[in-house]
Amino acid sequence: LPICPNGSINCQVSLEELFDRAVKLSHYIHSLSSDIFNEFDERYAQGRGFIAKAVNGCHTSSLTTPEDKEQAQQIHHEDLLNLVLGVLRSWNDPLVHLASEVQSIKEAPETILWKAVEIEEQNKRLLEGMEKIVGRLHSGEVGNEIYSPWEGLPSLQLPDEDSRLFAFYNLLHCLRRDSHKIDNYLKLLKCRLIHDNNC
Amino acid sequence: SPPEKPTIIKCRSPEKETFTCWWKPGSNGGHPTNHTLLYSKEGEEKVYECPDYKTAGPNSCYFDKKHTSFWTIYNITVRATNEIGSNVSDPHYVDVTYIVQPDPPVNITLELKKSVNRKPYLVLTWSPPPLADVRSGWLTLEYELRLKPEEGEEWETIFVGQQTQCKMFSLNPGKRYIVQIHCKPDHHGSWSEWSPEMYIQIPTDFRVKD
Amino acid sequence: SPPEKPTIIKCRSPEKETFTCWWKPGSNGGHPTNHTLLYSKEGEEKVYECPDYKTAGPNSCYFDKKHTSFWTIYNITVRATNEIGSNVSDPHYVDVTYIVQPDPPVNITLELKKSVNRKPYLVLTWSPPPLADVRSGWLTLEYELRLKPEEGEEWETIFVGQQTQCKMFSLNPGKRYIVQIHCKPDHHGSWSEWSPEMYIQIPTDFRVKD
Repeated sequence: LPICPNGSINCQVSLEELFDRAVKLSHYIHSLSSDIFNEFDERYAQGRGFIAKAVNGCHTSSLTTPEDKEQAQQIHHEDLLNLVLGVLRSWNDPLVHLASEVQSIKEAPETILWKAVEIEEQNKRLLEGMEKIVGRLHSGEVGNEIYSPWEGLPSLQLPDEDSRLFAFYNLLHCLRRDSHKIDNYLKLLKCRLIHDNNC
Repeated sequence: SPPEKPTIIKCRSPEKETFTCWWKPGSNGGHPTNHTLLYSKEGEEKVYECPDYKTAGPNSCYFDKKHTSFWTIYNITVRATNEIGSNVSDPHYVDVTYIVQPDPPVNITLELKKSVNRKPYLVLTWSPPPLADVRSGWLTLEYELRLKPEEGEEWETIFVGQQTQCKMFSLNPGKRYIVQIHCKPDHHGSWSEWSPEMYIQIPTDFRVKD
Repeated sequence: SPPEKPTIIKCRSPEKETFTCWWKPGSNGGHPTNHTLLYSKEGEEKVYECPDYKTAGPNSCYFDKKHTSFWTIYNITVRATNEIGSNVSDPHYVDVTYIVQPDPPVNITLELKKSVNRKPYLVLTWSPPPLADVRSGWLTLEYELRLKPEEGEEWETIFVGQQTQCKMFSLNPGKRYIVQIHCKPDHHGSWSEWSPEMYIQIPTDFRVKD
């Protein structure tokens, strides 16, 4: 595929390519998020009953996101794209702190440390891509209104180890969940907008 | 005596749209016992009863699309009751996202072909299980195939990602191979059963040229 | 005279995270000449200068992670300037996804084995290049191997998809083979260099029993 044959004016990455890269990145971010959750769960959460406490503890639970195929297919693509943008933005701040605070966990394995940093970087990269996609699809200004603040930093620094570990567990549980939503919604949007629901 | 507490043994979603849970009753304490499945959903106080005890057979509860939500934790218990008293199972926490086990792939074809420079190879093609809606992108499946010479011991397994076809070059001339394929959702859930065994005879001239 | 216009000869990303461009200066018109690499991104008026002329050696510009975006097309030019005047190269358009050329695979092993029914075969295994291995979910690689008898003319090339091992059955007894492997990203980008040549002597009793 020649890049910008004879220097044409509107030489840009196609919408299909943008979606391909966004889906590949969201898939990768979710794989990392699953791995880091599983590693943390195996190493620090066994037998502490964290799952029962982690119910309804995500800072993004205020964002109404589709919970089944029908809802996801009925929502207009602009609204779903804005939701994805909103969830991604809501994770910028916690991921910055996760990458730094995770260093303080006792004997945290190198793989957890590296993944926390990698997820933070790739999440920013995906946000850049999503803003580009939304900019391409929406004629108007990219809406900034969807955002859910995170106030969890103090709980990652609690002196009591059990409480602090639960705070990490809950954050990683929510990251796994939200990154899976983003990956799933982007795959849906790609099939809808690029492949006319015929993936 | 009151019935023993039942045990929830498995929950499964075949296509990431509905799911079913099964339980194993304990002893009925010598009295006719009935079972009630109750569940609550993350972020809600309300407790619901199983919407459908029939569709999936005895000791089961079937949740149709309307009753199935993703990325949310179901807290499920089963209560056994007889005239003496009742007993409740341990709670079973389920996020349907993680219990998807698809049916095996279908329409598997095996075909021996010769490439441009007359090099023979085997082409396998297959389709996703009918129940799975991969077209909309709601469910994305990955595939893995395994093959071995008929009398061989060791399976050779090949992960092929999301493709629905695969070319095999390095096969043993003159051998009869068994081939099977299975699939799994792209992130969470478990592998389907293997597809039924298929056989292919590799001709003796299936040789790599000098 | 002013310097001749330089030519941008290549841009390459080894792991879809950073990239480097190289240029070839034209004649310097008899005067000391320096070069400036300038770039703009699709849809933006702003022009930036090369962030790092050092890391990748002379006549090069290295774009680290912070300066590498793969959501956009870069429009790159190089300007040569001496005391008489300056000259600008033709624009070079770069989409990072298309210039990914990984390093060759590593840790290649060749092993002669005997199958259950005493039939010998060759097993090759290898690992992805270290730079790509770290982010295996981000950069998916496909492999192709080639082999030929030492004194043979023609290479036999076999595409093995994403596997990192391969069984070779039909090799000729008594021959000494040369084997190499290279890899490429599963979508866009180009094949790596071939791995260094490896040799394997096929024993004379390596007969394919009928």
